[in-house]
Amino acid sequence: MTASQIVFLLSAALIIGSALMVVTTRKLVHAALWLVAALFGVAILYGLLEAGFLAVVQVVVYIGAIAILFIFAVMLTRKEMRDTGPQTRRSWPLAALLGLLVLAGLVFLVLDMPDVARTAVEIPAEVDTVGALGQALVSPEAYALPFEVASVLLLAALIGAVYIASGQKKE
Amino acid sequence: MNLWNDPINFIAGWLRALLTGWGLSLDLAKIFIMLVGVGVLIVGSLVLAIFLVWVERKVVARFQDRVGPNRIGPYGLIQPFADIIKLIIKEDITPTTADKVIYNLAPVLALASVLFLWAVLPLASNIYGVDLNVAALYLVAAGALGTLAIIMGGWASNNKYALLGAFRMVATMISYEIPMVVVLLIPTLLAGTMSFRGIVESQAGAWYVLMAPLAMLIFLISAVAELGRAPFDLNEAESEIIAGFHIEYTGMKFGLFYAGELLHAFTFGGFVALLFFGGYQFFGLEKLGPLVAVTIFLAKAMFGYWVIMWIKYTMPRIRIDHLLAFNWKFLTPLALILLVVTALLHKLLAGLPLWGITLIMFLTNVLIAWVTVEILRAYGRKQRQAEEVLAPAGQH
Amino acid sequence: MNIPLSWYLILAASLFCIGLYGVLSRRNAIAILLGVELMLNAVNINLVAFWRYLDPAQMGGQVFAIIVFAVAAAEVAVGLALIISVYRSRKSVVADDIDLMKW
Amino acid sequence: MIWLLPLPPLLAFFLIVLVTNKKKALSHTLGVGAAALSWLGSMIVFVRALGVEHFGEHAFESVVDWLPTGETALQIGVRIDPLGAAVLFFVAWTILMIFLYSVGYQNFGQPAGDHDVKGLPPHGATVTDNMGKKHTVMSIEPMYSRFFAFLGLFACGMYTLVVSNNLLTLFVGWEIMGLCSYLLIGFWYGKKSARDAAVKAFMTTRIGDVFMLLGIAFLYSATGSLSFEVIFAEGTLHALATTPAFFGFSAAGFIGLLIFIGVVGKSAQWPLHVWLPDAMEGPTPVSAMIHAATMVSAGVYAVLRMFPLITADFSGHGLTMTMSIIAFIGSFTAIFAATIAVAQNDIKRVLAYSTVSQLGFMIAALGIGAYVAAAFHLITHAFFKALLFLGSGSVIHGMEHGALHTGEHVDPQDLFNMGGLRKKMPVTFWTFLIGGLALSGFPVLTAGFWSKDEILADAFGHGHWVVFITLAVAAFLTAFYTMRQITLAFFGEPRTRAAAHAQETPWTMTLPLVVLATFAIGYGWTGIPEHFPILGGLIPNWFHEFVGGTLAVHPEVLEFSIWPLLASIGVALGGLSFGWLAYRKVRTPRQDRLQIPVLKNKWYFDEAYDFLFVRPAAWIAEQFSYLFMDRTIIDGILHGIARGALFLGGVFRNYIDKPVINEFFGDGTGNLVKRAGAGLRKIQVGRLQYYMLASLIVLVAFAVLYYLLLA
Repeated sequence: MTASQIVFLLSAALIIGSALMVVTTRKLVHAALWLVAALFGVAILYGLLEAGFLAVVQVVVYIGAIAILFIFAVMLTRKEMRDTGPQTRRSWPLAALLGLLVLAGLVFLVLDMPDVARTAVEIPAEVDTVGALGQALVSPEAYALPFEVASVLLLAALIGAVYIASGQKKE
Repeated sequence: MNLWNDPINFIAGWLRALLTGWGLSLDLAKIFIMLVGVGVLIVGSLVLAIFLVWVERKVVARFQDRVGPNRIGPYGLIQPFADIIKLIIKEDITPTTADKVIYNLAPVLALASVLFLWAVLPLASNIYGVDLNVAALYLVAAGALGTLAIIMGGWASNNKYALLGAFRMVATMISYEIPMVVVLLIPTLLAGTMSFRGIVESQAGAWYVLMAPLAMLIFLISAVAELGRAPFDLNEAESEIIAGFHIEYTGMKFGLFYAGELLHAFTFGGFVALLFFGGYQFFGLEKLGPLVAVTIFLAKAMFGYWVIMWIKYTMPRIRIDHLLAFNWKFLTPLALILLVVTALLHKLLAGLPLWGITLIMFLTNVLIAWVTVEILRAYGRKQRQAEEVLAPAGQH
Repeated sequence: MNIPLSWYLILAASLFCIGLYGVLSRRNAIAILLGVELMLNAVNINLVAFWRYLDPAQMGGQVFAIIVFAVAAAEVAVGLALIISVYRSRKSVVADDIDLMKW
Repeated sequence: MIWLLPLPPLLAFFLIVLVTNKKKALSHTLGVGAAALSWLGSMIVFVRALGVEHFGEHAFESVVDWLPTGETALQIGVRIDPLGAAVLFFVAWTILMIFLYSVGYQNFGQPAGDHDVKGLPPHGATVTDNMGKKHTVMSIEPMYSRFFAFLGLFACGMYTLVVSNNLLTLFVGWEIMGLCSYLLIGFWYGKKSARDAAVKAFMTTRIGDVFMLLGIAFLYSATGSLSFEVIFAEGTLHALATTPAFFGFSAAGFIGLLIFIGVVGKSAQWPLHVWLPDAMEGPTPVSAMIHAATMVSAGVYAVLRMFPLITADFSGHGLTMTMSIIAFIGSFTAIFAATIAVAQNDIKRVLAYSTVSQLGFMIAALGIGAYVAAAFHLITHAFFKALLFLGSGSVIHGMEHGALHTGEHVDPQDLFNMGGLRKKMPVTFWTFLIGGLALSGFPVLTAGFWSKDEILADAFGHGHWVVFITLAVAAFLTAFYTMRQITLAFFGEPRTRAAAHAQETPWTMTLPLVVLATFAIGYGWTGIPEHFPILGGLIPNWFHEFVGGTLAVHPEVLEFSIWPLLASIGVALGGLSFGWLAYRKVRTPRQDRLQIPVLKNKWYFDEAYDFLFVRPAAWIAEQFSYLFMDRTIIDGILHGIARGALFLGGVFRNYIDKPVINEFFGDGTGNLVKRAGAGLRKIQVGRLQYYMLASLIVLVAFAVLYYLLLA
């Protein structure tokens, strides 16, 4: 058991635990905050995977923007602060069962993969993955087009969201 | 490797020898040394925060033509400790309807988000927490955590003023993050790296404040907004929402918020120094030794902090719609234009000597500033005319 | 880096299924979106893990993770806007109450 | 670089539509600017192409993966080979000229009309001059900006088509143009005739396009690629040529035929030619665009592109079935449209039928394998037909001016309202004359002569007698109706007061005319056959060398023969002089002896289609289906049955129906269905999670099944 394995297990525990809290906790704001914790754990995993850029972007985008948005939405759509009434549907055991089934299937598939226990090769010290990522995003031979499409999607979503949420304008 | 040239590694080496001598394995010793390093950094910055309390009080007093703390200790230097004792012995109130865990977590997170920043601050060329290759983004990420802390505090207090304050603060922070990120890209672009050490090292020839003075200004302004200090301190506008998101906090929890804010301001002063004023460099003086470099850096950071204070105690608070309009209609477009122009110039001028690049970039910045000011004047004139139409001259 | 690839994959699978459970069982529409976020993150873990373990020179995995970020942001923005809009008109954020489209 | 060619017009389209719609000057600046940018790019590409030795083998090409499909990817890209470069050249010129011309034609700079509404042509505006006198002048088109937006999109489509390296993007450009032609023909949508024409054009070309799409799909399934380079590789062509398809065609021949049907629609060949004359409802630059520069040329261009495929199983003698069909349709269209053109009085309609006829020439040439001749005629024709259309637009514009000035209500397009315009509109006259002569194939001087002569020579040289004679007669008719038109419009005395007050048009309209006239003469010199007496060899036969290089096997140079040359000179001069002699004195339509109904009414094709397809459908519906089948036979049988049934019914009702059916089956089934419906209805609850749950259950069930059965 090495240091990185310990870090992995700790963050995995954080992720799974927080994720379970997200889907089970009764208070919605707590759910959103647990989501933040889970996403933070995912960011740690990215760091462990030597995708530092993604780790930081994960924090900026998810915790800095998406989670805040969620919290806002929770507060804006809640008349009183205490969440009353049942938070889960009556069919939750079925959902749980299905989730477990899917999990079993996925785990089965994962274990069935060839060479699944492989470990990663070292990335040579002189390789600049952030630079390579930047190059890949804007180079026409690589992913410039998907990148641009994604940005157009974001713009469209932004405008759409503003329009939908702004409601009817009073003349 | 000696104490004067490379203090960190010297001490680390000494500690490692000591610990392995005690029988610890090398890995454990490394982890222990790391923890010690983190602890020293945190303690150091917190002690700095205590000092900053005194600085803040002294400077505001001078701005307001007062003397400031002068009774306890020489020049009132012991005053902050008295303040701390007062905060500690105050009653620690948690409102009954508050969300206890989150309520107590928020101030910790607020301070932590600032301390996170210190991990990437290079105090000297070989004194730094970690040389991250995405440090510039890390700065923004830590800011995101600060936002989270504030909304947690505001919401968990279960007080409408607190919630309003938090909303205002978050709106400000999220909005002003945009010009800040855009402007952060300019030093990144000029240096060709997001690592702060790389950015500092690449300013050996010319500070970026000469190449991108407008970027520096925008960064400073959005930093002030991120801090929620005057003139952007709507989150704690006393006359409207009493004290904003920390209205319910007392004692040391409030103290944590307060210390976090002061330290945050100082840290941003440090970032301004780092990104635009050459960091720990000062005309070759830093070569004397790392401790000199640290002193230079802290002095520059203190200067930045002083400017932020200067702004705070000189400007009146502005209205929320003005605040947002100022960001979206002015700072963001300007930052984007600057970014594009800088990128183009950087590419076009690639072959020129450094002084040529610097001169042209500076002149371009002056040009952009002039055009901006002209546009603003035209806009202001139009506004005035519109007001005169509404209320003809002489009626008031 | 002596963590087997399977650890990441199983973690991602678990996260995915927890998200799935959340989506299927929660009544609140915002909570459903939270579940969706978990699922998207599970996918991202997979993408990045495969990038790291298969061929770090090919940036495809990271690029797609970034695109997933963008899609997630877009999805949240539009989704929450819709929820707020529905809340305004129906005073409810319970997904089961939003059944105008039946029959 | 080549990628960028279609972009400026597209950008202009979006900018005009989204941003500058209100600013007329800005809009046309954008439009013309975009056209100029594309023009510039095309010229650079063209000049660079000229500099490449053996350009056919070293075409400019670049490709990207567009849609990954498993292991492979559907690639799209651009390709400029000699044919592409030559076509690009004329496309760039004509499009730029048309943009420029439109500025003047849509009356830029004139005041807004008094009663102009969107969707109708401008009616003129009243202005008061310094002396306080009121004049009626032309008014600016109300949807001026929109016009330029459409033109931009159209230009984008054409450039896309020309630079494509595969059938898919070619088809995309093709369809963009189809849409734009609909929009532009129906530009004055306030007129019912324009609306109908737009719909007609759209529907007619759609018939062809469906076949074309089928052809493309067939090709893709047969070869797994749509890229020209792959399709036209030796091996692929051979495989396609030897694979039998349907009705005795080879796969290559059948695909070629399907794509050719698309071309028949787009290039207005018989029997799908009916839309083109009606397309004259659009503003004149549109007509020019559709007829000369873009859409119809696109059709011929597509056949040229597909030429290796169509001729894949062509051994050199004895046309294949596909080629025979193409040759037949081409030559038939050529002569058939020419006869109609003789009797038309509308200046634009004459040209429209003339276009149909000339396209027939090209198609016929392709049908007999005369690749270079067809390409050459395509380009020369594009120049002089654009010139003629723009010229006719200029004439109409001048006539409109006269009509507004005098207040006389005459049709400004009717040839019999014109006359004597020679002196009123000198620039238009001279350029129109050049265009007309080129169209007639006036010997030696004009471009039309060289290209038409080459087609005739090819037909003659390869012994296609029927085609040769048909085309020669068609050429004679061409010369005849061209001269008729020129004589009626420009010579003699004005027949109306409007014609007497016609005025020369502004420079934005005359400049394109002059430029195009230059090409109408000059372009012919690039393709003089080497063995031509005296002139041959003075200038190298550049066109043949250059465009011929597109094909894998360079087409051989034809033996010179004096007969086709004499024939083409004879028919050109004969037609011209006959036309002049016959119409010198004609003053009214009644004196025109060729106004015979069958020609006047276009061989009754519209009526025939009405009679053959529309009316029979209605008749069958009314007479046969309804009155005969329904009322007489079926009803009769039914009545008979009914009477028998009534009796039987009584029996059944009382003894079977009531006890068995009603009680048991009827109500039973009804109740069952009702209950099932009520039960099933619950499935559609409108609840998101319910659906997800259900679909997930199905998914899991399938996964389990899959595992149990297969793994």
